[in-house]
Amino acid sequence: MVVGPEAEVEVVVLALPPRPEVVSVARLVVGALAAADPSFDDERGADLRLAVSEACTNAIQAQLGRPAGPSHDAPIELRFEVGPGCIELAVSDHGGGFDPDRLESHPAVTDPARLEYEGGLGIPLIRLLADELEFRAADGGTTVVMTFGPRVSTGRVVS
Amino acid sequence: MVVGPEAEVEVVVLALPPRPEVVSVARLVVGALAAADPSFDDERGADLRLAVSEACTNAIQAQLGRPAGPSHDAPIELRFEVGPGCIELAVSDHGGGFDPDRLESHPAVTDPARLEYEGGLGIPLIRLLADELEFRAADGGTTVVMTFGPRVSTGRVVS
Amino acid sequence: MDLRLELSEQGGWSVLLVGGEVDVATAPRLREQLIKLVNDQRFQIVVDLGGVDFIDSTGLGVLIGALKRVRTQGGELALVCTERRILKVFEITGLDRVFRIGGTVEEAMAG
Amino acid sequence: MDLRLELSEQGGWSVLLVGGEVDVATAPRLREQLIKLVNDQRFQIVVDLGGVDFIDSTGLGVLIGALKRVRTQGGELALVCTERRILKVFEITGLDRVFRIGGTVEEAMAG
Ligand SMILES: Nc1ncnc2c1ncn2[C@@H]1O[C@H](COP(=O)(O)OP(=O)(O)O)[C@@H](O)[C@H]1O
Ligand SMILES: Nc1ncnc2c1ncn2[C@@H]1O[C@H](COP(=O)(O)OP(=O)(O)O)[C@@H](O)[C@H]1O
Repeated sequence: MVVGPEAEVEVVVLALPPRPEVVSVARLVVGALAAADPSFDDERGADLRLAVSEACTNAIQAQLGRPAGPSHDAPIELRFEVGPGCIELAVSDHGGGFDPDRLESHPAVTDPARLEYEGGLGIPLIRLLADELEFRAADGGTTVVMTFGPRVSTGRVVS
Repeated sequence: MVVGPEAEVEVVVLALPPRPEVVSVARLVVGALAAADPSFDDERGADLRLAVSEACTNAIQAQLGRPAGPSHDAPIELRFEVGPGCIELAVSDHGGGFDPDRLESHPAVTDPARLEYEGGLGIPLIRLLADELEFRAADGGTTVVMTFGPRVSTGRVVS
Repeated sequence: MDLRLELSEQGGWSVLLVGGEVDVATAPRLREQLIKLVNDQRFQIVVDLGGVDFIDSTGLGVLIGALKRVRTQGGELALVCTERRILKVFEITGLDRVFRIGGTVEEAMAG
Repeated sequence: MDLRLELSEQGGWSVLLVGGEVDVATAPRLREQLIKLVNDQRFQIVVDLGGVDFIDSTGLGVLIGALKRVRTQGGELALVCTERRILKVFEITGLDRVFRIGGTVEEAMAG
Protein backbone atom coordinates (compact mmCIF):
# COMPACT_ATOMS: atom_id res chain seq x y z
CA MET A 1 0.00 0.00 0.00
CA VAL A 2 0.97 3.49 0.12
CA VAL A 3 3.90 2.50 -2.06
CA GLY A 4 2.17 3.19 -5.32
CA PRO A 5 3.95 4.88 -8.20
CA GLU A 6 3.05 8.36 -7.01
CA ALA A 7 3.54 7.58 -3.34
CA GLU A 8 6.17 9.35 -1.34
CA VAL A 9 5.55 9.10 2.37
CA GLU A 10 2.01 8.37 3.51
CA VAL A 11 0.79 9.13 6.98
CA VAL A 12 -1.73 7.06 8.88
CA VAL A 13 -2.89 8.24 12.29
CA LEU A 14 -4.74 6.11 14.82
CA ALA A 15 -6.09 7.39 18.13
CA LEU A 16 -7.09 4.73 20.61
CA PRO A 17 -8.63 4.83 24.06
CA PRO A 18 -6.08 3.85 26.73
CA ARG A 19 -7.43 0.33 27.22
CA PRO A 20 -5.53 -2.95 27.06
CA GLU A 21 -8.15 -4.32 24.69
CA VAL A 22 -7.21 -1.99 21.83
CA VAL A 23 -3.54 -2.91 21.59
CA SER A 24 -4.57 -5.65 19.18
CA VAL A 25 -6.07 -3.01 16.85
CA ALA A 26 -2.73 -1.20 16.75
CA ARG A 27 -1.04 -4.47 15.83
CA LEU A 28 -3.56 -5.10 13.05
CA VAL A 29 -2.96 -1.70 11.50
CA VAL A 30 0.83 -1.86 11.58
CA GLY A 31 0.69 -5.42 10.28
CA ALA A 32 -1.44 -4.32 7.32
CA LEU A 33 0.84 -1.37 6.56
CA ALA A 34 3.93 -3.59 6.64
CA ALA A 35 2.26 -6.32 4.58
CA ALA A 36 1.42 -3.80 1.89
CA ASP A 37 5.06 -2.85 1.39
CA PRO A 38 6.79 -5.68 -0.43
CA SER A 39 10.15 -4.76 1.10
CA PHE A 40 8.84 -5.90 4.50
CA ASP A 41 8.60 -9.68 4.76
CA ASP A 42 6.41 -11.61 7.20
CA GLU A 43 9.11 -11.79 9.82
CA ARG A 44 9.74 -8.06 9.73
CA GLY A 45 5.99 -7.54 9.92
CA ALA A 46 6.00 -9.63 13.10
CA ASP A 47 8.78 -7.40 14.49
CA LEU A 48 6.66 -4.34 13.85
CA ARG A 49 3.62 -5.87 15.49
CA LEU A 50 5.67 -6.78 18.54
CA ALA A 51 7.27 -3.33 18.82
CA VAL A 52 3.94 -1.52 18.49
CA SER A 53 2.44 -3.83 21.08
CA GLU A 54 5.22 -3.02 23.56
CA ALA A 55 5.03 0.73 22.96
CA CYS A 56 1.22 0.83 23.25
CA THR A 57 1.27 -1.32 26.36
CA ASN A 58 3.69 1.09 28.04
CA ALA A 59 1.68 4.11 26.94
CA ILE A 60 -1.57 2.62 28.22
CA GLN A 61 -0.11 1.45 31.50
CA ALA A 62 1.46 4.85 32.13
CA GLN A 63 -1.91 6.54 31.65
CA LEU A 64 -3.94 4.03 33.60
CA GLY A 65 -1.49 4.47 36.49
CA ARG A 66 -2.47 8.13 36.78
CA PRO A 67 -5.34 9.47 38.85
CA ALA A 68 -8.75 9.80 37.20
CA GLY A 69 -8.85 12.77 34.87
CA PRO A 70 -7.87 13.82 31.39
CA SER A 71 -4.36 12.33 31.47
CA HIS A 72 -5.88 9.04 32.57
CA ASP A 73 -8.53 8.97 29.85
CA ALA A 74 -6.99 10.86 26.92
CA PRO A 75 -6.48 8.83 23.76
CA ILE A 76 -3.05 7.51 22.92
CA GLU A 77 -2.03 8.45 19.41
CA LEU A 78 -0.17 6.35 16.89
CA ARG A 79 1.34 7.98 13.86
CA PHE A 80 2.64 5.77 11.06
CA GLU A 81 4.79 7.29 8.35
CA VAL A 82 5.01 4.79 5.59
CA GLY A 83 7.51 5.42 2.85
CA PRO A 84 9.09 3.06 0.38
CA GLY A 85 11.17 0.64 2.44
CA CYS A 86 10.71 2.49 5.72
CA ILE A 87 8.08 2.71 8.42
CA GLU A 88 8.35 5.29 11.16
CA LEU A 89 6.04 4.78 14.05
CA ALA A 90 5.39 7.31 16.83
CA VAL A 91 3.33 6.43 19.91
CA SER A 92 2.28 9.36 22.10
CA ASP A 93 0.79 9.20 25.55
CA HIS A 94 -0.17 11.49 28.44
CA GLY A 95 1.32 9.19 31.04
CA GLY A 96 3.49 11.79 32.81
CA GLY A 97 6.77 10.85 31.20
CA PHE A 98 9.81 8.96 32.46
CA ASP A 99 13.55 8.96 32.03
CA PRO A 100 14.49 6.13 29.68
CA ASP A 101 18.14 6.43 30.76
CA ARG A 102 17.30 5.67 34.36
CA LEU A 103 15.33 2.50 34.09
CA GLU A 104 15.72 -0.03 36.83
CA SER A 105 18.39 -2.48 35.72
CA HIS A 106 17.60 -6.14 36.10
CA PRO A 107 19.88 -9.15 36.49
CA ALA A 108 20.64 -11.04 33.26
CA VAL A 109 17.78 -13.31 32.23
CA THR A 110 19.84 -16.40 32.99
CA ASP A 111 20.43 -15.26 36.59
CA PRO A 112 17.85 -17.00 38.80
CA ALA A 113 17.33 -13.67 40.56
CA ARG A 114 15.87 -12.33 37.28
CA LEU A 115 12.79 -14.45 37.95
CA GLU A 116 11.81 -11.92 40.63
CA TYR A 117 10.89 -9.45 37.88
CA GLU A 118 8.03 -10.10 35.51
CA GLY A 119 8.53 -6.77 33.75
CA GLY A 120 11.30 -4.80 32.18
CA LEU A 121 11.46 -6.62 28.85
CA GLY A 122 9.41 -4.18 26.77
CA ILE A 123 11.90 -1.40 26.08
CA PRO A 124 14.82 -3.80 25.54
CA LEU A 125 12.69 -5.58 22.93
CA ILE A 126 11.84 -2.31 21.18
CA ARG A 127 15.52 -1.33 21.16
CA LEU A 128 16.31 -4.61 19.52
CA LEU A 129 13.57 -4.58 16.91
CA ALA A 130 13.69 -0.97 15.76
CA ASP A 131 16.51 0.38 13.63
CA GLU A 132 16.22 3.70 15.41
CA LEU A 133 14.53 4.59 18.68
CA GLU A 134 13.94 7.89 20.37
CA PHE A 135 11.98 8.89 23.46
CA ARG A 136 10.68 12.44 23.39
CA ALA A 137 9.27 14.09 26.51
CA ALA A 138 6.15 15.81 25.32
CA ASP A 139 3.10 17.44 26.71
CA GLY A 140 2.79 15.66 30.06
CA GLY A 141 3.77 12.39 28.47
CA THR A 142 6.06 10.58 26.11
CA THR A 143 6.36 10.12 22.38
CA VAL A 144 8.26 7.00 21.43
CA VAL A 145 9.54 7.21 17.85
CA MET A 146 10.65 3.98 16.23
CA THR A 147 12.02 3.59 12.72
CA PHE A 148 11.97 0.31 10.87
CA GLY A 149 13.76 -0.69 7.71
CA PRO A 150 13.04 -3.94 5.96
CA ARG A 151 15.36 -6.04 8.10
CA VAL A 152 16.88 -5.86 11.51
CA SER A 153 20.55 -6.78 11.62
CA THR A 154 20.62 -10.42 12.59
CA GLY A 155 22.21 -11.92 15.65
CA ARG A 156 21.23 -9.15 18.03
CA VAL A 157 19.81 -10.19 21.39
CA VAL A 158 18.46 -8.29 24.36
CA SER A 159 21.35 -7.53 26.71
CA MET B 1 -13.10 -4.68 23.37
CA VAL B 2 -14.17 -1.40 24.66
CA VAL B 3 -17.11 -3.11 26.27
CA GLY B 4 -15.44 -3.80 29.57
CA PRO B 5 -17.24 -3.33 32.87
CA GLU B 6 -16.14 0.31 33.14
CA ALA B 7 -16.63 1.04 29.47
CA GLU B 8 -19.19 3.52 28.32
CA VAL B 9 -18.53 4.73 24.80
CA GLU B 10 -15.00 4.44 23.48
CA VAL B 11 -13.77 6.48 20.56
CA VAL B 12 -11.27 5.28 18.01
CA VAL B 13 -10.08 7.68 15.33
CA LEU B 14 -8.26 6.69 12.17
CA ALA B 15 -6.85 9.13 9.62
CA LEU B 16 -5.90 7.64 6.28
CA PRO B 17 -4.33 9.04 3.14
CA PRO B 18 -6.87 9.25 0.29
CA ARG B 19 -5.57 6.18 -1.54
CA PRO B 20 -7.55 3.13 -2.66
CA GLU B 21 -4.97 0.89 -0.99
CA VAL B 22 -5.89 1.93 2.54
CA VAL B 23 -9.58 1.05 2.41
CA SER B 24 -8.61 -2.43 3.56
CA VAL B 25 -7.08 -0.94 6.72
CA ALA B 26 -10.40 0.75 7.52
CA ARG B 27 -12.15 -2.62 7.10
CA LEU B 28 -9.65 -4.32 9.40
CA VAL B 29 -10.21 -1.79 12.15
CA VAL B 30 -13.99 -1.83 12.02
CA GLY B 31 -13.91 -5.61 11.83
CA ALA B 32 -11.78 -5.79 14.98
CA LEU B 33 -14.02 -3.35 16.82
CA ALA B 34 -17.15 -5.30 15.89
CA ALA B 35 -15.55 -8.65 16.71
CA ALA B 36 -14.68 -7.41 20.17
CA ASP B 37 -18.30 -6.65 21.01
CA PRO B 38 -20.09 -9.95 21.57
CA SER B 39 -23.42 -8.44 20.51
CA PHE B 40 -22.10 -8.17 16.94
CA ASP B 41 -21.94 -11.54 15.23
CA ASP B 42 -19.77 -12.40 12.23
CA GLU B 43 -22.47 -11.51 9.75
CA ARG B 44 -23.02 -8.09 11.27
CA GLY B 45 -19.26 -7.62 11.31
CA ALA B 46 -19.29 -8.27 7.56
CA ASP B 47 -22.04 -5.64 7.16
CA LEU B 48 -19.86 -3.11 8.95
CA ARG B 49 -16.83 -3.91 6.85
CA LEU B 50 -18.87 -3.53 3.69
CA ALA B 51 -20.41 -0.23 4.78
CA VAL B 52 -17.06 1.27 5.80
CA SER B 53 -15.58 0.13 2.52
CA GLU B 54 -18.33 1.89 0.55
CA ALA B 55 -18.08 5.10 2.56
CA CYS B 56 -14.27 5.24 2.33
CA THR B 57 -14.33 4.49 -1.37
CA ASN B 58 -16.70 7.41 -1.97
CA ALA B 59 -14.62 9.71 0.22
CA ILE B 60 -11.40 8.79 -1.53
CA GLN B 61 -12.87 9.03 -5.01
CA ALA B 62 -14.37 12.43 -4.25
CA GLN B 63 -10.97 13.74 -3.14
CA LEU B 64 -8.97 12.16 -5.94
CA GLY B 65 -11.39 13.76 -8.40
CA ARG B 66 -10.35 17.21 -7.22
CA PRO B 67 -7.46 19.21 -8.59
CA ALA B 68 -4.05 18.79 -6.96
CA GLY B 69 -3.90 20.58 -3.62
CA PRO B 70 -4.90 20.20 -0.02
CA SER B 71 -8.42 18.94 -0.69
CA HIS B 72 -6.96 16.32 -3.00
CA ASP B 73 -4.33 15.12 -0.53
CA ALA B 74 -5.84 15.75 2.90
CA PRO B 75 -6.42 12.66 5.00
CA ILE B 76 -9.87 11.18 5.25
CA GLU B 77 -10.90 10.69 8.84
CA LEU B 78 -12.82 7.79 10.35
CA ARG B 79 -14.31 8.15 13.78
CA PHE B 80 -15.66 5.04 15.48
CA GLU B 81 -17.81 5.42 18.58
CA VAL B 82 -18.08 2.03 20.13
CA GLY B 83 -20.59 1.57 22.92
CA PRO B 84 -22.22 -1.52 24.27
CA GLY B 85 -24.31 -2.91 21.43
CA CYS B 86 -23.82 0.07 19.14
CA ILE B 87 -21.18 1.29 16.73
CA GLU B 88 -21.39 4.74 15.22
CA LEU B 89 -19.08 5.37 12.36
CA ALA B 90 -18.34 8.76 10.79
CA VAL B 91 -16.29 9.11 7.61
CA SER B 92 -15.18 12.65 6.74
CA ASP B 93 -13.67 13.83 3.50
CA HIS B 94 -12.67 17.06 1.77
CA GLY B 95 -14.17 16.00 -1.54
CA GLY B 96 -16.27 19.11 -2.12
CA GLY B 97 -19.60 17.68 -1.02
CA PHE B 98 -22.66 16.49 -2.92
CA ASP B 99 -26.40 16.38 -2.54
CA PRO B 100 -27.42 12.88 -1.49
CA ASP B 101 -31.06 13.62 -2.37
CA ARG B 102 -30.19 14.37 -5.97
CA LEU B 103 -28.29 11.28 -6.97
CA GLU B 104 -28.71 10.05 -10.49
CA SER B 105 -31.41 7.39 -10.44
CA HIS B 106 -30.66 4.17 -12.20
CA PRO B 107 -33.00 1.59 -13.73
CA ALA B 108 -33.80 -1.41 -11.51
CA VAL B 109 -30.97 -3.93 -11.47
CA THR B 110 -33.06 -6.44 -13.38
CA ASP B 111 -33.65 -3.99 -16.23
CA PRO B 112 -31.09 -4.77 -18.95
CA ALA B 113 -30.49 -1.02 -19.25
CA ARG B 114 -29.02 -1.11 -15.73
CA LEU B 115 -25.99 -2.86 -17.16
CA GLU B 116 -24.94 0.49 -18.63
CA TYR B 117 -23.98 1.66 -15.14
CA GLU B 118 -21.16 0.09 -13.22
CA GLY B 119 -21.61 2.49 -10.31
CA GLY B 120 -24.37 3.72 -8.08
CA LEU B 121 -24.59 0.75 -5.74
CA GLY B 122 -22.51 2.14 -2.85
CA ILE B 123 -24.95 4.48 -1.14
CA PRO B 124 -27.92 2.12 -1.59
CA LEU B 125 -25.83 -0.57 0.12
CA ILE B 126 -24.94 1.73 3.01
CA ARG B 127 -28.62 2.68 3.40
CA LEU B 128 -29.48 -0.96 3.64
CA LEU B 129 -26.76 -2.01 6.06
CA ALA B 130 -26.82 0.88 8.52
CA ASP B 131 -29.63 1.34 11.02
CA GLU B 132 -29.26 5.08 10.69
CA LEU B 133 -27.54 7.14 8.03
CA GLU B 134 -26.87 10.83 7.78
CA PHE B 135 -24.90 12.93 5.31
CA ARG B 136 -23.53 16.14 6.77
CA ALA B 137 -22.06 18.84 4.57
CA ALA B 138 -18.91 19.90 6.35
CA ASP B 139 -15.83 21.91 5.70
CA GLY B 140 -15.51 21.58 1.94
CA GLY B 141 -16.54 17.98 2.09
CA THR B 142 -18.90 15.41 3.55
CA THR B 143 -19.24 13.53 6.79
CA VAL B 144 -21.21 10.33 6.44
CA VAL B 145 -22.51 9.15 9.81
CA MET B 146 -23.68 5.54 10.04
CA THR B 147 -25.09 3.85 13.11
CA PHE B 148 -25.10 0.10 13.52
CA GLY B 149 -26.93 -2.00 16.05
CA PRO B 150 -26.25 -5.69 16.37
CA ARG B 151 -28.60 -6.74 13.59
CA VAL B 152 -30.10 -5.23 10.51
CA SER B 153 -33.78 -5.92 10.06
CA THR B 154 -33.99 -8.87 7.75
CA GLY B 155 -35.54 -9.00 4.33
CA ARG B 156 -34.45 -5.57 3.22
CA VAL B 157 -33.05 -5.25 -0.24
CA VAL B 158 -31.64 -2.39 -2.25
CA SER B 159 -34.48 -0.72 -4.13
CA MET C 1 -3.62 -5.43 -1.87
CA ASP C 2 -4.50 -9.01 -1.93
CA LEU C 3 -6.16 -10.18 -5.16
CA ARG C 4 -5.38 -13.45 -6.86
CA LEU C 5 -6.47 -14.27 -10.41
CA GLU C 6 -6.10 -17.65 -12.07
CA LEU C 7 -7.28 -18.24 -15.60
CA SER C 8 -8.09 -21.64 -17.11
CA GLU C 9 -10.17 -23.10 -19.93
CA GLN C 10 -12.95 -25.59 -19.41
CA GLY C 11 -15.38 -26.92 -22.05
CA GLY C 12 -15.00 -23.85 -24.24
CA TRP C 13 -15.46 -21.44 -21.32
CA SER C 14 -12.82 -19.20 -19.81
CA VAL C 15 -12.80 -19.78 -16.08
CA LEU C 16 -11.35 -17.01 -13.95
CA LEU C 17 -10.74 -18.06 -10.35
CA VAL C 18 -10.66 -15.02 -8.09
CA GLY C 19 -9.24 -14.94 -4.58
CA GLY C 20 -8.74 -12.30 -1.91
CA GLU C 21 -10.50 -8.97 -1.61
CA VAL C 22 -12.23 -7.17 -4.45
CA ASP C 23 -12.45 -3.48 -3.64
CA VAL C 24 -11.50 -0.11 -5.11
CA ALA C 25 -7.81 -0.98 -4.80
CA THR C 26 -7.94 -4.35 -6.50
CA ALA C 27 -10.95 -4.11 -8.83
CA PRO C 28 -8.91 -2.44 -11.62
CA ARG C 29 -6.85 -5.63 -12.02
CA LEU C 30 -10.01 -7.72 -12.23
CA ARG C 31 -11.51 -5.29 -14.78
CA GLU C 32 -8.36 -5.41 -16.93
CA GLN C 33 -8.33 -9.18 -16.95
CA LEU C 34 -12.00 -9.36 -17.96
CA ILE C 35 -11.57 -6.76 -20.68
CA LYS C 36 -8.59 -8.67 -22.00
CA LEU C 37 -10.69 -11.84 -22.26
CA VAL C 38 -13.32 -10.05 -24.29
CA ASN C 39 -10.64 -8.49 -26.50
CA ASP C 40 -9.35 -12.04 -27.04
CA GLN C 41 -12.83 -13.01 -28.27
CA ARG C 42 -13.62 -15.00 -25.15
CA PHE C 43 -17.32 -14.36 -24.63
CA GLN C 44 -18.21 -17.38 -22.48
CA ILE C 45 -16.80 -16.57 -19.07
CA VAL C 46 -17.18 -18.09 -15.62
CA VAL C 47 -15.92 -15.96 -12.75
CA ASP C 48 -15.36 -18.31 -9.84
CA LEU C 49 -15.55 -16.25 -6.64
CA GLY C 50 -14.55 -19.28 -4.61
CA GLY C 51 -11.54 -17.61 -3.01
CA VAL C 52 -13.11 -14.21 -2.45
CA ASP C 53 -13.27 -13.06 1.18
CA PHE C 54 -14.71 -9.66 0.44
CA ILE C 55 -16.43 -7.82 -2.38
CA ASP C 56 -18.00 -4.38 -2.40
CA SER C 57 -19.88 -2.27 -4.93
CA THR C 58 -16.71 -1.49 -6.86
CA GLY C 59 -16.22 -5.21 -7.46
CA LEU C 60 -19.88 -5.65 -8.35
CA GLY C 61 -19.55 -2.81 -10.83
CA VAL C 62 -16.69 -4.56 -12.58
CA LEU C 63 -18.77 -7.72 -12.92
CA ILE C 64 -21.73 -5.71 -14.26
CA GLY C 65 -19.47 -4.08 -16.83
CA ALA C 66 -18.09 -7.42 -17.94
CA LEU C 67 -21.56 -8.95 -18.19
CA LYS C 68 -22.56 -6.06 -20.41
CA ARG C 69 -19.55 -6.61 -22.67
CA VAL C 70 -20.03 -10.34 -23.20
CA ARG C 71 -23.82 -10.03 -23.65
CA THR C 72 -23.23 -7.42 -26.36
CA GLN C 73 -21.31 -10.18 -28.15
CA GLY C 74 -24.02 -12.77 -27.55
CA GLY C 75 -21.92 -14.36 -24.82
CA GLU C 76 -22.51 -15.05 -21.15
CA LEU C 77 -20.80 -14.34 -17.87
CA ALA C 78 -21.77 -16.68 -15.04
CA LEU C 79 -20.57 -16.74 -11.46
CA VAL C 80 -19.57 -19.44 -9.02
CA CYS C 81 -20.27 -18.53 -5.42
CA THR C 82 -21.07 -20.59 -2.35
CA GLU C 83 -19.84 -18.40 0.50
CA ARG C 84 -22.92 -17.11 2.30
CA ARG C 85 -21.37 -13.74 3.08
CA ILE C 86 -20.53 -13.06 -0.57
CA LEU C 87 -23.88 -14.38 -1.82
CA LYS C 88 -25.57 -11.98 0.57
CA VAL C 89 -24.05 -9.00 -1.25
CA PHE C 90 -25.55 -10.24 -4.52
CA GLU C 91 -28.89 -10.91 -2.87
CA ILE C 92 -29.33 -7.56 -1.16
CA THR C 93 -28.37 -5.69 -4.34
CA GLY C 94 -30.73 -7.85 -6.42
CA LEU C 95 -27.81 -8.89 -8.60
CA ASP C 96 -28.52 -12.55 -7.87
CA ARG C 97 -31.35 -12.10 -10.39
CA VAL C 98 -29.01 -10.57 -12.97
CA PHE C 99 -26.12 -13.02 -12.83
CA ARG C 100 -26.36 -16.75 -13.25
CA ILE C 101 -24.81 -18.03 -10.02
CA GLY C 102 -23.86 -21.68 -9.59
CA GLY C 103 -22.32 -23.63 -6.75
CA THR C 104 -19.69 -25.14 -9.04
CA VAL C 105 -18.08 -24.24 -12.36
CA GLU C 106 -20.13 -26.99 -14.04
CA GLU C 107 -23.37 -25.59 -12.62
CA ALA C 108 -22.44 -22.08 -13.72
CA MET C 109 -21.69 -23.25 -17.27
CA ALA C 110 -24.85 -25.35 -17.44
CA GLY C 111 -26.98 -22.34 -16.56
CA MET D 1 -9.63 -10.50 22.98
CA ASP D 2 -8.80 -13.81 21.67
CA LEU D 3 -7.14 -16.17 24.17
CA ARG D 4 -7.98 -19.84 24.46
CA LEU D 5 -6.90 -21.99 27.40
CA GLU D 6 -7.35 -25.74 27.62
CA LEU D 7 -6.17 -27.70 30.62
CA SER D 8 -5.42 -31.44 30.68
CA GLU D 9 -3.36 -33.91 32.68
CA GLN D 10 -0.63 -36.05 31.21
CA GLY D 11 1.76 -38.35 33.10
CA GLY D 12 1.48 -36.37 36.32
CA TRP D 13 1.95 -33.03 34.54
CA SER D 14 -0.63 -30.33 34.06
CA VAL D 15 -0.68 -29.38 30.40
CA LEU D 16 -2.07 -25.95 29.56
CA LEU D 17 -2.70 -25.52 25.85
CA VAL D 18 -2.72 -21.84 24.95
CA GLY D 19 -4.15 -20.38 21.74
CA GLY D 20 -4.59 -16.89 20.33
CA GLU D 21 -2.79 -13.74 21.33
CA VAL D 22 -1.03 -13.21 24.66
CA ASP D 23 -0.74 -9.50 25.35
CA VAL D 24 -1.62 -6.97 28.03
CA ALA D 25 -5.34 -7.58 27.41
CA THR D 26 -5.26 -11.37 27.67
CA ALA D 27 -2.23 -12.09 29.89
CA PRO D 28 -4.24 -11.63 33.12
CA ARG D 29 -6.35 -14.68 32.25
CA LEU D 30 -3.23 -16.75 31.62
CA ARG D 31 -1.69 -15.53 34.89
CA GLU D 32 -4.84 -16.42 36.85
CA GLN D 33 -4.93 -19.91 35.39
CA LEU D 34 -1.28 -20.54 36.23
CA ILE D 35 -1.67 -19.20 39.77
CA LYS D 36 -4.68 -21.44 40.23
CA LEU D 37 -2.64 -24.48 39.22
CA VAL D 38 0.05 -23.66 41.79
CA ASN D 39 -2.61 -23.06 44.44
CA ASP D 40 -3.97 -26.50 43.57
CA GLN D 41 -0.49 -27.94 44.29
CA ARG D 42 0.24 -28.57 40.63
CA PHE D 43 3.96 -27.84 40.37
CA GLN D 44 4.79 -29.78 37.19
CA ILE D 45 3.39 -27.69 34.38
CA VAL D 46 3.73 -27.74 30.62
CA VAL D 47 2.52 -24.61 28.83
CA ASP D 48 1.89 -25.63 25.24
CA LEU D 49 2.13 -22.48 23.11
CA GLY D 50 1.06 -24.47 20.03
CA GLY D 51 -1.91 -22.25 19.25
CA VAL D 52 -0.28 -18.91 20.05
CA ASP D 53 -0.10 -16.45 17.16
CA PHE D 54 1.40 -13.63 19.15
CA ILE D 55 3.15 -13.07 22.46
CA ASP D 56 4.80 -9.93 23.81
CA SER D 57 6.71 -9.01 26.96
CA THR D 58 3.56 -9.00 29.07
CA GLY D 59 3.01 -12.65 28.16
CA LEU D 60 6.66 -13.48 28.77
CA GLY D 61 6.40 -11.82 32.17
CA VAL D 62 3.49 -14.07 33.13
CA LEU D 63 5.51 -17.15 32.18
CA ILE D 64 8.51 -15.88 34.17
CA GLY D 65 6.29 -15.33 37.21
CA ALA D 66 4.84 -18.82 36.92
CA LEU D 67 8.29 -20.38 36.52
CA LYS D 68 9.35 -18.61 39.70
CA ARG D 69 6.33 -19.95 41.60
CA VAL D 70 6.73 -23.61 40.60
CA ARG D 71 10.52 -23.56 41.12
CA THR D 72 10.00 -22.23 44.65
CA GLN D 73 8.02 -25.43 45.23
CA GLY D 74 10.67 -27.63 43.65
CA GLY D 75 8.57 -28.00 40.52
CA GLU D 76 9.12 -27.18 36.86
CA LEU D 77 7.43 -25.22 34.12
CA ALA D 78 8.34 -26.28 30.60
CA LEU D 79 7.14 -24.90 27.29
CA VAL D 80 6.09 -26.42 23.99
CA CYS D 81 6.81 -24.18 21.04
CA THR D 82 7.55 -24.90 17.41
CA GLU D 83 6.36 -21.75 15.66
CA ARG D 84 9.45 -19.89 14.51
CA ARG D 85 7.98 -16.47 15.08
CA ILE D 86 7.16 -17.24 18.72
CA LEU D 87 10.47 -19.02 19.33
CA LYS D 88 12.22 -15.90 18.06
CA VAL D 89 10.75 -13.84 20.90
CA PHE D 90 12.23 -16.29 23.42
CA GLU D 91 15.54 -16.30 21.62
CA ILE D 92 16.06 -12.57 21.35
CA THR D 93 15.16 -12.07 25.01
CA GLY D 94 17.47 -14.92 26.05
CA LEU D 95 14.52 -16.67 27.68
CA ASP D 96 15.16 -19.77 25.56
CA ARG D 97 18.00 -20.40 28.03
CA VAL D 98 15.69 -19.96 31.01
CA PHE D 99 12.76 -22.10 29.97
CA ARG D 100 12.92 -25.69 28.91
CA ILE D 101 11.35 -25.59 25.44
CA GLY D 102 10.32 -28.76 23.61
CA GLY D 103 8.77 -29.43 20.24
CA THR D 104 6.10 -31.68 21.77
CA VAL D 105 4.50 -32.12 25.17
CA GLU D 106 6.53 -35.33 25.65
CA GLU D 107 9.78 -33.56 24.87
CA ALA D 108 8.91 -30.74 27.24
CA MET D 109 8.12 -33.19 30.06
CA ALA D 110 11.27 -35.25 29.38
CA GLY D 111 13.45 -32.19 29.81
N1 LIG E 1 5.40 5.58 27.85
C1 LIG E 1 5.85 5.48 29.12
N2 LIG E 1 5.46 6.39 30.05
C2 LIG E 1 5.90 6.31 31.32
N3 LIG E 1 6.72 5.34 31.77
C3 LIG E 1 7.15 4.42 30.90
C4 LIG E 1 6.75 4.44 29.53
N4 LIG E 1 7.35 3.39 28.89
C5 LIG E 1 8.09 2.76 29.82
N5 LIG E 1 7.97 3.36 31.03
C6 LIG E 1 8.65 2.98 32.27
O1 LIG E 1 9.73 2.15 31.95
C7 LIG E 1 9.61 0.89 32.62
C8 LIG E 1 10.20 -0.22 31.79
O2 LIG E 1 9.40 -0.44 30.63
P1 LIG E 1 9.47 -1.83 29.88
O3 LIG E 1 10.88 -2.14 29.56
O4 LIG E 1 8.52 -1.78 28.74
O5 LIG E 1 9.00 -2.90 30.93
P2 LIG E 1 7.62 -3.00 31.74
O6 LIG E 1 6.65 -2.10 31.07
O7 LIG E 1 7.27 -4.44 31.64
O8 LIG E 1 7.97 -2.59 33.14
C9 LIG E 1 8.14 0.76 32.90
O9 LIG E 1 7.91 -0.07 34.01
C10 LIG E 1 7.74 2.20 33.18
O10 LIG E 1 8.03 2.55 34.50
N1 LIG F 1 -18.33 11.50 -0.02
C1 LIG F 1 -18.76 11.91 -1.23
N2 LIG F 1 -18.36 13.12 -1.73
C2 LIG F 1 -18.79 13.55 -2.94
N3 LIG F 1 -19.62 12.84 -3.72
C3 LIG F 1 -20.08 11.65 -3.27
C4 LIG F 1 -19.68 11.12 -2.02
N4 LIG F 1 -20.30 9.93 -1.84
C5 LIG F 1 -21.05 9.73 -2.94
N5 LIG F 1 -20.92 10.76 -3.82
C6 LIG F 1 -21.60 10.91 -5.13
O1 LIG F 1 -22.70 10.03 -5.14
C7 LIG F 1 -22.62 9.14 -6.26
C8 LIG F 1 -23.22 7.79 -5.91
O2 LIG F 1 -22.42 7.11 -4.95
P1 LIG F 1 -22.52 5.55 -4.79
O3 LIG F 1 -23.94 5.17 -4.62
O4 LIG F 1 -21.58 5.14 -3.71
O5 LIG F 1 -22.05 4.97 -6.18
P2 LIG F 1 -20.68 5.16 -6.97
O6 LIG F 1 -19.68 5.70 -5.99
O7 LIG F 1 -20.35 3.80 -7.43
O8 LIG F 1 -21.01 6.11 -8.09
C9 LIG F 1 -21.14 9.09 -6.58
O9 LIG F 1 -20.92 8.74 -7.91
C10 LIG F 1 -20.70 10.51 -6.27
O10 LIG F 1 -20.99 11.35 -7.33
